[in-house]
Parts: sequence; structure tokens; C-alpha cells
Amino acid sequence: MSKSRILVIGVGAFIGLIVFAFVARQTLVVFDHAYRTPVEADHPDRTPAMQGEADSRAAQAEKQRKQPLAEHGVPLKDVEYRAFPGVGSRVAIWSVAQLHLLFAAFVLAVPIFALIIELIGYFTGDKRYDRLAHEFTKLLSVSFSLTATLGAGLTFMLIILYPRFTQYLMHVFSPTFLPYVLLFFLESGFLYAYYYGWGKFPPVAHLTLGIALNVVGTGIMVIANSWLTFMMSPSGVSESGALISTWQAVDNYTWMPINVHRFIANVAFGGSIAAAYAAFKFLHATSDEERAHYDWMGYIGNFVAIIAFLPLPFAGYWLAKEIYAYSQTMGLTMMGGAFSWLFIIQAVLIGCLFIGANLYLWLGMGRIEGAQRYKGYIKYLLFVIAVCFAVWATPRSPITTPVEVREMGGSFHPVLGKLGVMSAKNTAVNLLILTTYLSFLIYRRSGITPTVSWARRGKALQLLTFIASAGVVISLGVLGYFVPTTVRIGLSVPQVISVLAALVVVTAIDILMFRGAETVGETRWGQMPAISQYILIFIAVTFTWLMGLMGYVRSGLRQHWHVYGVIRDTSPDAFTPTLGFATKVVSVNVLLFFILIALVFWLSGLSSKKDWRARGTDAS
Amino acid sequence: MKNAAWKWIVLVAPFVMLLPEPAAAAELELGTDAQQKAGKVVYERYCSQCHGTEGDGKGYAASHLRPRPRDFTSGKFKIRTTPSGALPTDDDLRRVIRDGMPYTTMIGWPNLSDQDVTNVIYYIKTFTKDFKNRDYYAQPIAIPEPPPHDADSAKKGREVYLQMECHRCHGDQGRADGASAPSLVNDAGEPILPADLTKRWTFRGGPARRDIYRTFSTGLNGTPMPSYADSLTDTQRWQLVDYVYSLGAADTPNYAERVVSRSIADDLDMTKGEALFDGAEGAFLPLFGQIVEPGRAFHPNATGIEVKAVHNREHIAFLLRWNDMRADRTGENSPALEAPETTETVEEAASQASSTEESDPFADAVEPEVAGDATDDFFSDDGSAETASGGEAGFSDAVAVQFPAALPDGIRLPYFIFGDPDNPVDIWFADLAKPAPQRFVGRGSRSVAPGNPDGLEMTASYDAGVWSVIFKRKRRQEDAMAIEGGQWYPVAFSVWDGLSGDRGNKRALTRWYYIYVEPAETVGPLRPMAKAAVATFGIEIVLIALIRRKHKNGVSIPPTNP
Amino acid sequence: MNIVVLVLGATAFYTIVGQLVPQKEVPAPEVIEISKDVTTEEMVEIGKGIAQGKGTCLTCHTIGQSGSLRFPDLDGIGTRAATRIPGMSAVDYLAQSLYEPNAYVVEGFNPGMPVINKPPIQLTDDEILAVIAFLQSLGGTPSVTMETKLSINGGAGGDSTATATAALVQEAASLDGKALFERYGCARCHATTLPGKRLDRAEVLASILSPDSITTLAGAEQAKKRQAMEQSGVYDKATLQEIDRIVDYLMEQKAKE
Amino acid sequence: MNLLVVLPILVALGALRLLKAGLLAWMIALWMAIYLTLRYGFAVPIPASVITLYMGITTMALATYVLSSRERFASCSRPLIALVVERRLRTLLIVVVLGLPLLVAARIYTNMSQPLQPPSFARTVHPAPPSEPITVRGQTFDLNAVENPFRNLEKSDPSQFRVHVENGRRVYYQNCVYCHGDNVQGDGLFAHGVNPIPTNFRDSGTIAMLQEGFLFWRIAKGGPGMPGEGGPWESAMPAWENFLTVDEMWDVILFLYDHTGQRPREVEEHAK
Repeated sequence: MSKSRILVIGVGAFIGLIVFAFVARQTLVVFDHAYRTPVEADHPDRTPAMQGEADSRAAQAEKQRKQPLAEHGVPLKDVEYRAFPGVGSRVAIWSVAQLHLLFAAFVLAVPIFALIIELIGYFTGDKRYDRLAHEFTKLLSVSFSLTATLGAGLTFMLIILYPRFTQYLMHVFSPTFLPYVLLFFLESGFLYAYYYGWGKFPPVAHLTLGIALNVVGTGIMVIANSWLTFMMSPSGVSESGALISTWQAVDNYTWMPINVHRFIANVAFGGSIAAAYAAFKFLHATSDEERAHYDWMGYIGNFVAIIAFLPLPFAGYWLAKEIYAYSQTMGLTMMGGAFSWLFIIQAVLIGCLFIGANLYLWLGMGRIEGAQRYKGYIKYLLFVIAVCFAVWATPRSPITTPVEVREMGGSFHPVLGKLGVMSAKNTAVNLLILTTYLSFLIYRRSGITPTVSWARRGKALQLLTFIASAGVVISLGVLGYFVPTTVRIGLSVPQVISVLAALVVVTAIDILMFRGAETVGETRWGQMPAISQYILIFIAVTFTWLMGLMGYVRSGLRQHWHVYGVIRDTSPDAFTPTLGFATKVVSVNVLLFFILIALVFWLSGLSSKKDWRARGTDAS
Repeated sequence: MKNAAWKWIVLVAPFVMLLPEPAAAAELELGTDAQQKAGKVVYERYCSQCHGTEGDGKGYAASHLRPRPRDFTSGKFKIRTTPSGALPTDDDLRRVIRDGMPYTTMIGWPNLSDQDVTNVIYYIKTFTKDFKNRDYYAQPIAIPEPPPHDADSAKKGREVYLQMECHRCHGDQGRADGASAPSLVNDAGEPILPADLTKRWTFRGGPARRDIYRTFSTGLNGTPMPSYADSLTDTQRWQLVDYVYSLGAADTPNYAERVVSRSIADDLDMTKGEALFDGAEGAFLPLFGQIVEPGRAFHPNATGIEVKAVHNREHIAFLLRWNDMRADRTGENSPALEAPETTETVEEAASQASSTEESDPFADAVEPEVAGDATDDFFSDDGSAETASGGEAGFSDAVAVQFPAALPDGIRLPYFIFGDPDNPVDIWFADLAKPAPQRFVGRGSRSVAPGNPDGLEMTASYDAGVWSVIFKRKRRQEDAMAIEGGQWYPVAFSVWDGLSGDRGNKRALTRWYYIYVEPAETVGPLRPMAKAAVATFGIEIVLIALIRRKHKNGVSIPPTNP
Repeated sequence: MNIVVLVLGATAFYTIVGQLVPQKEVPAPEVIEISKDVTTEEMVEIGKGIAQGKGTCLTCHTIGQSGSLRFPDLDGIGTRAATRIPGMSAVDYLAQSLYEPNAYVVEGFNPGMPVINKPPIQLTDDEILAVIAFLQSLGGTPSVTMETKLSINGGAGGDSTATATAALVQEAASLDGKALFERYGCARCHATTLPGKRLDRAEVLASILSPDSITTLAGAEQAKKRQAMEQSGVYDKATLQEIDRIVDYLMEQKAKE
Repeated sequence: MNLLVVLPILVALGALRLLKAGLLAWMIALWMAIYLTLRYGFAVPIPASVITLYMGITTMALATYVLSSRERFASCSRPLIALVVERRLRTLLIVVVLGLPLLVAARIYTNMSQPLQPPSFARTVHPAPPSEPITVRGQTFDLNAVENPFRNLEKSDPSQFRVHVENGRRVYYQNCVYCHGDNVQGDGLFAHGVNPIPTNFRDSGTIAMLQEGFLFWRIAKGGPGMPGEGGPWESAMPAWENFLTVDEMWDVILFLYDHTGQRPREVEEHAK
């Protein structure tokens, strides 16, 4: 008998046995159980959503009743809310604000991104970078006008739908509006000059223009951030909401962390959208040359996205810490109360991001000759990533049926319950970051071999750093189970520091070690399986979705307050909706964003199309 | 004593003469002194608290135990394989020690080593001289393989049952409600209950047909249950066994975990009686004595209650059935009545404790009553003859259904014994001496107040040893918890036996159970099953079509190397 | 086409993940109206509702848990409260920990509790009284009423405390035994002349405080009478001094005979 | 971990390794192995929702591995494409195509016909005792520090100690035996009627793990004294302070440890 025969028989028998057992069990169950009615309540509880609908209906009826009086018009200051038809005010504002923010993030990210690439091109003299930066900037002008339009829409809707609240916010922030508008004006000037002046200015002048554009753009974001962070953690006002100091109102607890968090996230987001654009172009490319270019562009975009993404959790820690510092109540609502399950969803999203990013790197190794020697490591990396992902996504008290509760003897599983706590999750996240970076290192060196004399020692040192960092992370994680809470919370800081230190040390060694490295295998750009490009798009979708979700948390944390602790939300929408509802709205927003971004891609692609008349002559 | 011994000799003599001397019996296995001594250690550690250090059945626990712990000095043993009046074999004793007797505090001692059990048996044998007398030994009765069981045999058994007048104690339908049941006493003059033949699992000797046959063939020494070895042929005995066997549904009680109320479209017509509940799932729930709050019941007569429930859009009805030795339709009853305090009241215990400090704690601090005392009474703990006889001055039978007054919003239910001050309970109460139901609001076992009985209906009937009580109420009523479809509701039950002087806290009760109220309309499984199957099939077809289109020309494998 | 499917698929996947987690809407807290005449027991109930809902106390605090907690456990706070700060009564301590949470932080815990009468939680003074009643009921006996004036309540009404207490005492003092007898509804069942004839002063007092102790009744009758006494509410409302005065009044009736 | 499940799975995976199975077989086998381990491999079952989550992650990870290089993808897709396209596998294809919907339908059926389960709530087996002193019959006890007043007699006056144990025995058999049983195993005459079931004192996970103060608290306060977290509160344990004196309760505790041959957990010294 041939070897393959034996193989087929062996494997077939094993799988067949399992399938048979499964089918047999299922059959037995079907024939054993008389059908019993499922347990279904025939009267749903009165949920806040229903209550809200009922309230707004009642308000409508009341309005109808009072119609004759209102005919002469109601003075503005008496109106607290107006209703948006169909979806309601909250969802309308939510969608418009989110789209505005997504585009704004894109518009702010692309210049940063283009500037970095242009700088690289300038210093390395590689023309490819310059071309790439220019191509990115092409996406800007359409996005910029869309952002402005959405922003204007948002402002109008706020004034119309939430007049009292908007009035208050305008009162507090009145001194910031003029600088904002001026900056906006400057932004458009710099932006168009930067784009249209490509190649027309001397390189240094153009770069200066790029820097100015970014400074102005960041300024716009920082001002806008002050408004929304004020809503979350107001300061500079008295208890009753009277303004004491505008500067204090701007410089509130969450302002700086949000600025930093958004800046980094914008870079990552811009990178991922640029990569998605490249992937889109790659898939529709007709020539090898084009494919090579877009493959490379996608790689750079994704690289920037992932590098920016790695420190994001730390910025997130800072934000969360400031939220706790501002209001323990809000912090606990976030982590332990109504939003605690949202972080399980977040874990799923970030887990998907990590897996996607790593998969892209591994696939990328396929286009490098000589990467074969590293292929065997993939499964171990994947194993670590999957386990960390699973730990991170493990809920502290899972959803259970009564039978399961009885079997577990409580709402915590004796084994899994230990994975659901902060110590385990921090450890998992830090290990995820380390592993992903390891993946990247392997990718980086797959085509090259160091020539320096201390290469072996350098590699050993790098490995040692990784092991030491992982050791610190794990042992601190374990220690977390045995120390009091006050100590435990502090443990995440050394964990993070050890990971960051490891990243820095390893990178430094790597750069030194591969200086003048010998190339063993050429990177064949464009030789990428199509699946990798779909992964880039998947990463972009995931990233957008994640931004939408986290935006909801930040905003939803205020619960029934417009301005936390100052202006109460008394509208029928004052309740906090279910996570299922929120995820649906986020999904719709993400889809809308991608429809619009497709429009942007199409519009910006028009310029490179052949002239209509030229085509006409070709045909004739 | 002398007299009884003489009787045994007469009874046993024929066997002793007829049967060859069993080798084992001839040896008079009384064990060595060392074994008896070892048995004594085990006995005093594990047995003496009930059976007494002297083996006289007057241990610490004895006062509240019904049936009383065995008095080993009497030499009478109930569960044996030997003929009536004879001593048990070692194996008989071993079996009882190992397996225990169901529904008594003698639970069984599976953990003792074989050696310990043997030693204990030797030690038990020292309590009476009878074991030294070869005359009291007899060859065990051979219990044949049970013949096949059939309905015809059971029918004939019924004739034997009536002919032998079993019903005078065990009742016409075997529910232990015979006319002479309340007045039965054992040889020591202690009251004793006839077995409830519909509940095989309570048979002290075991529920199997062989066990029942053994009881008929050997009798239960010391009790009014005689042996029928002489008066009935082997076939007749098996027929009787089959009849008894047919009275009960199963060897085990199969206690339910929940009650399901069936949704019906028709009116809930109380005049239809039990027929109204046809098709509803019966739930048999265990009752236990209320020994938690003062006024305790240590040995309630009712051990289980069968509950059925149906509802339509407007109303919900409950059928409660339990076996009762005698219908007590006179006197009164109420959950608010004061029940007699048992001996372990705070005051008495306090006085006991003070005496402990001064004097010997071994001094008999237990009630000084003696087994066989004329005032001793199966049915009551307070020893008053008046309550035992029930009747005009006494208490009637009663039953109650208990719900939380309002659906608990958390998971904490009201305290299961008539609620607590924070979480009151709604008690539907039927005093079976009165035609109309009552309602009470319980805020604790000592704080039960009458409530508004409007809207609550009740009918009751007693037939051949079983009470059937039907309660009916509107599902939604202003002053009570609304009962909605598709929901679970906590429910508990209590039964008062007038014959035992039950009232107030002294009663049999259940813990909280849950009743599921079926929704009016339910979803069948077929539609979702079909949907899912079709969807899966569709996806498969699309996938196959896609793959086939791509690989039209046989398997073109993607290139392994680009 | 593939891209559209991918984008739709990815969003759908995340939406489904969002549907798999527990779905809970959080209603905006309602304004709770507490009338001035609720009993302490009712206050406990209301306070419990506030602690679970609007007050968000139980988001952080546990009741009856041990182990490594982030916030002090509330079980038994009713008795523990009196021992925290020497010289401070339980009610005052609880009030302080609600109005000025950082004034005293239990050892081993971090400060961080929000001021309860300020936004975002912003309970009213009445609601805080109810919460105090609930906290007292955890392991102790609630003593506050809606009339209780707190010595610590964020600065408001500090001066009126003494005068209000004095007024209360004065009002109670002004009622004589006869007035109290009527006020607590004794006259609904009892004739004023009856008990003094047979019993001495101690016995009368005993039969009010413990109706079962001296009685000719038995069984159900006795229980009914005892319940009637319990449900009259006299034990909840009357102070010992007042009962004493009622007995005085009854003994006077006897003397008059 | 349930070794009966885990070991055969490991053996099967080892066999696959020896047979040098193909990637597709490995992927399917790994998926099933992980599922079976999660589902049946743990002594305390994992909730279905968590299994779903983990299997989702597993699926994703395995798919990632298959996708991570062209060769792996090809070696997985080849047999599947062959199944769909090749004529000689037609019968198998039909079986699979028809079988899958049936399995899905059967799954739905079993999901929908779960027997009705009454609601049940988690039980805290040994709830934490109140941290402030409890009052029993007019005396105050600090449960963190309280010790059995008669425990020291064990060494100082053994005969007096036996007297107390014997008194505890009397108390037990007059009061506790109905539920906790004559063999102190929680199988008394009424045990089948109550929920939660009475404690089995012979179980080394009960009194041996607890301090005597804890037993005293549970005995004195019973089911009604269960703290908020100590549910379910249907416990039929009476508040024995209504029936027994303080000394009797301490005596019965002595008896329980003496009779079962266990030692109480020592009171931990409080670090000051």
C-alpha cells in the first residue's frame, strides 16, 4: 500500500469517527427529546427605549393639543429640544458627528502621513516616496470639502435639535470660535497650496508648507477637542454651569489625553485608509508596474498604521486614568457598569486587528526570497496571539444559563474567572504587542542578513530583551492576583514600561545590526496574493468600526447628561441604549463612511483618467 | 414480657420442629468478647444517640422520632427473612444497618466497615437474652423468584386484600386511611401508622415485589402487621403483592423540580373537578416538617403533595392532592394560630444549660417520658390527648398555596416560611372545615394577618384517603401579583393535618418551587428548522456553483510557486 | 464586488458580535418624590432603590462580599458606622460619608467617592436621608425619619438643627398620657377604665410592651390580639417615655375609681 | 481538567502527527480537538457563550494559518475543490450537501426543545461573615476574633471537654439530625425536601475549612441571617439562637469536629 493510501485511511478514520459520534449523538438527542415549547416571554418588559417612544408620542400629542397657542411661534429660549423625523435626534446627531469625525481624522492624518513620506523621500532621494506622498494628497481636497460640509451640517443640526445645550456651549466657548474659523481658513490655504504646489516650490519650501499645514490642522483638532472633552469632564464652570474661566474649560481633565489619543489614532487610521486605497488600486491594476507600486504603497500605509497602533493602548490607559481621576463614577460606569461588555467587543476588534496585521506581514514574507527560513515560526507566533486574544476577550462573568450556573457553582467559572480580571488582560495585551513586534522584526530581516561582526550576539541580546520583557509582563500579571487592589492597579505601569523599553532597545539594536546588511533575497513588489489586499481592506474596516465604537463609549459615558454634571439630558433619548443598538448604528455609520470614501477615491481617480476627447479620438 | 415470650415459643415451635437446624443458628453466633467490645465502641459512637446506651431505644433523639428507634431489649425486629416471631438472621440485621429504613431517621450506614457492622450486630445481640436461646432462631423463609406480574393477578389480589381485611388499616385504596388506622399501637403500646401502599418508596423493608412478599410471609414483629405465611397460599401472597404493587406508580417518588401550568382555551369550570386538569403535568413535591421556626412539626403525616395547574386568559387554577388518614372537617385552622412550643424552646434550653453548668450534663435533660407511656401519642408532640383525637375541640385539615406578594425584583425571594417583614407573601388558605377559602398576608411565621379573600375560589373533596382541593383566582388582580404567561413564579405549599393537631407553624411544607405559566401561543420548531436548512442548502449550492465555474476544466490547482 | 462583500461582511460580523453581549438599556434616573410622612421602613425601601439605581452606590460598593475589594463593603455598615469616628453618631458618620466622602476614608482604601449631593449623581437631601435609612438597615436598625436634621449636609440648614430638635421634644412633652392614649389609637379597642382595675403598674406596662406576657387568652385568640397590637403601629411610633406616660394615665384612671 | 477526555485527544493528535496528515485534516482535527477539550475537558463545564467566543477565535486563528502562505492555502483548498468538481466524488458530495442542512436543522431542534428549567441562582457556598460583631442572645461576638470558649478544655481538662462534646452530641441528635442526618452527612430525613441541601460535615470541604466562629455564626443566625451575597436564601437552616443557648451552640460545634475527626481552621492573627 502506498503511503498516501495509509494517510487517507488513517486521517479519514479519525475524522470519520468524530463525525460519526457527532451525528449519532445529534440523532439520539433528536429522537430522545419530545419537543418542548421553548421558554419565551409573551410580554416584553417595558424597556427605556419603549418608554422613550411613548414619552415622545405623549409630547407630540401634547404639542398638538397646544397647537393654537404655538401658532404665533415659540421663543427660542423656551425650546429645549426638537425632534428629528424618523430616526430621532440622537441617532441623527450621532451619525453626522461620527461621519464628520471620521473624515476629519482622515483629513488630518493624510497631511501628517504625506509629510512623513515626503521627508523620507527628501532625505533618501527615493523618488517613489515623493510620488506616493503626492498621490495621498490627491485624496485630500475632496475629503476636506466633505469634512467641512459634514461639520456645517453637524453645527446646524445641533442648533436646531438641541438649542438650549448648543446655546450653553456657545456661551462657554465663544472666545474659541474666531481662532477656529481663522485656523480653518489657513488650513484650506495651506492645503491647496501644498497640493497644487507639488513640484512647483523648492523642496524645502514645500516641506515647510507641509509642516505649517499639519500644525494648523492639529490646532483645529485641539480646539474642537476642547468642546467635546468639556462635555465629558467640564471644568472652569461653577456648579450651576456659570463660566468662570474659558481657559480652564478648554484645559479640562480629558483634553490632553484626547488630543494625544486622537493624534496617534488619526495617523493609524489615515495609514489604514491609505493602505485600503492602495489595495483597491492593486486589485484593479492592469500592469505589473502598477501592481508593484500599489503593493508597496499598501505596505507603507499598513506599516505606518501598525506602528502608530502599537502605542495606542498606552494612550488609552492615560485617557482612562484621567477619566477615573475626574470622576470615579464615570470611570466605573465605563469599566464596570453599563459599558463593561463593550470592552469585550473592543477586545474582539483589536484581536482581529492584530491577527490581520500579522497575517499581512506573514503573507508579505511570501514576496521576499529567502523568507522560507522563518516560516516555521509563524505557528508559534499565531499560537501566542490566539491565546492572548482569547484571554483578553474572556468575560469576567460570562453569559450563562441557569443550568450552567448550577454546574459552575456560581457566576464565576473557577478557571476562566481568573482570566477575566485586569491582571490577565493587561498581560495579554502587552504580550500581543510584543508578539506583533516580533512578527515585524522577522519580516524585516527575512530578505537580509546582517554583516556586522557582533550579529550573533546582537540577535541573542534581542531575544533576551524579548524574553526579559515577556517575563516581567507575565510575572507582574501573576503577582497581580496576590496583592491588594491599590497595588494591583499600579502594576500596569511597569508592565507597559517594560514593553516600551523592550521595543526601543530591540529597535535600536536592529537598526545598528542591519546597517549595511547583505541582501539575500530581493523583495518582489507586486507578487502578493490578492488575499493580502483584502486583509488591508478588512483592517481599514475594523479600524473605522473601532473608532466608531470607541467614539460611542466616550460620548455615551455621559449617560443622561449633555454636559456631565452640569446640563441634564431631559429629552426622551436620555437613556443609554443597548450595546446591540449602538453597534447597529456604528455599522451603518461605517458603511456610510465607506460609501463616501469610495466616492472620494473615484473623484480623485478622475484626474488621472484620460481626457474624454482624447479617448474619443482614440476610438475613432 | 413473660407472656410474650411464651407466645413466641408457641409460634416458633412448629418451625423449630419442622425445619432442620440451620448450621449458622446452631453455632449461636454471638461473637467473641473482643468483638462485642469492639461493637460496643461503634455502637456508642454511631447508634446510641437514638437507640440508647442500654439499647432500649431511648437515646437523645428518641423523643421526636416517629417511628421510635428500635428497642433492642425487646428482641423484636421488624424486617426479617425469618418466620413471624423469630429472631432475624445476621444478614437481616446487616441489611437494615447498611441500607437503613426509608423515611425514618435510620438512613443507613454504608460507610461502616464490614467488620464494624458485624461487631455491632454482636453487640446488639447482647441487649436481649433471646439471642442466647436457640429456640428463637429459625430458618429463613425462602423467597422465590417473583412470578410474572400481570393485571389479572393484581385483580385477584384485590379480592385477597378485601378478604384479609387489609383495608381496615391500610384503607380501601391503600392510602393508609383505614378506619382503625389512627388507633393502631405496637406491642409496646406506642402508636404506629399503617404503611401508605400508594407510596412504595416509604416501605421500611424496601419497595421491590420480593420485599413486599417477604413482609407478607414474615410479618413485622412487634407491630399489628401479621404474617400471612399460614393463612395465604404462595400464589395468593403473590397476588396480594401484585395488588399492592399496582397501587403505587413507581419505586421512587420522582419528585418534581417545577410545576407547569397548562394553557387552555375553555372556561375554568370548578364543577368539573379534577377533570379540569386533564392533560396538565402533575408535579409531586416532597413535604417536610416545619422544624425551622418555633412550633415545630417533627413527623408530619403527609410526605408529599401532587400539584397540577391550568390557566386560561383570565384565571388560573390549582389542583392539590395529598393523602390524609382521616378527613378532619370540624374545628378550625389557620396559619396565624399559635402552635405549641416544643421542648427545645429558648426558655427550656436556657434552664437546661444552666443545669448543665452546675450538674452532670448526662443527666436526662430530655423529656422524661417513657416509651409505652399511655400519654404518648404519635400525632402530637405536646402530649395532650385532646389534640390527638381531633374533633370538635381540635383542628381541621387545611392546605395553603404561597406566592410572593409581589414579584421579587432581585433574586432574593421572601423567606420560605410565611415570608419576612420586607418581603411579604400571599397565602391562599383552605380551612377544610369551612366552605370558603381565606387569604393571609405573611410577614414572617409569627406575623400572619388575614387578607382580602375576594376573587379566590375553592372546592374540596375527600375520597378514599385523598384530599383534592382546587383553588382558582384571576390572573391579574389588583391586590396580588399578576401571573403572566411565559414566566416563572415562585410558589410553595403547606399542609396541616388536623389529626396531628397541626396549626399555625406546626405543619408539613415545601420549599419554594417554581411554576411556569405556559404562554397562550407557542412557536413550533418546524419553521425555524426548515428556514435554517434551506438557507444552508442555498449557501452550499452557491458555493459549489462558484467553485465549479472557476474550475470548469477539472481540478486546476493554484500554483504552489508563483 | 468582492470588496463590497468584504466590507459588508466585516461590519455584519462586528454587529453580530455586538448583539451577542448582554443587552441592557440604562434608563435616565427619575426624580423620586419622597413625602414627609413616610415611615422609616418605607425610607429603607426607597433608599435601597436609590442605592441600586440613581445613586449608583452599588456600582462600586458591594454588600456582603469579602476578598480584595476596591471599595468598602457595606454589609453591617449600620452598626459599624457608629464606631468609625469616635464621638460621631452613626447617622452623622453616614451623612458625612455621603456629603463629604473624603473627610474620612476607611483604612486600606483609596479616596475617590463622589460627593453624593453634587452632580452627576446629585441626590436631594431627602433622598440622602432615605439612603442613610437603608445603610442603617444593613446590620443595624434604622433610626432616621424624614424629619431628622443632619448636622452635616453640605452646609445647608446647620443652625436650624438645635431649634428643630427642641421643638420636637417640646411637642412630645406637651402631650399628656390621655392625649397620647388617643393619638396612638388605643381607644379604638380599649376602654380606659378596664386594665387599672385588675393589674398593677408593672403589669400594665408589661402587657403593652409584651402583649403575650399577661393574658387570659390562648391559641388563636391570643395571637389575634397580639397581632392587633403589633399592627396598630404603636411600637413604631411611641417612645418608651410616651408609653410610660400612657401607663401613668391609665393608673390615674384606676386611682379615680 | 478531565483526563479521560484530554488524553484521547492528545493521542489522536499524536497519531495524526505520525501519519503525517495533510494540512486540511490537521485544521479540522485541531478545531475539533479544541472544541472537545473546551466542551468536555473541564471538570467544571465552561458556559456555552464562552465556548462560542473561543471557537470563534480558534476558527479565526486556524483560518489565518491556512491563509498565511500560498502553499498552505493550496494544500487546504485542493481536496475541497476536488470534492466539488471531481466526478468520482459525486456521491460524497451529495451526502455532504444534503447532510449539512439536516445537521443544522437537528441542531435548531435540540436548541429549541431544551427542557424547561426553573430559574436558579448562583450559590455562595461559604459567604463571608459580617465584619462587625453579631449579637446572639444578648451577647456580642466579633466573628473575626471569636474562639470556642470550650476549645481550650481539650488540653487543660479533657474530661470536662468530653462532657461538652457529649452535650453537643445530645444537641445535635435532638435538633440537627432531621436534616443533617444521623451520620452527619447532610442526608437526614427531611434533606430531600430542602434546597440548598444540608451541609455534609464529613466532606473535608466544609467544616475543616472554616473557623469555629463561622460555624457559630451560621448556626446562630441560620438561613434568615444569610448576608446579601450569600444566596440563595431559601436555606432551611433555622436561626438556632431561637432554640439553643450560646453554650449549646459551642458544644455542638465541638461535637461536629470531634465526631468527624476534623480540626477547625485556626483564627488568623491580624497583622497590625
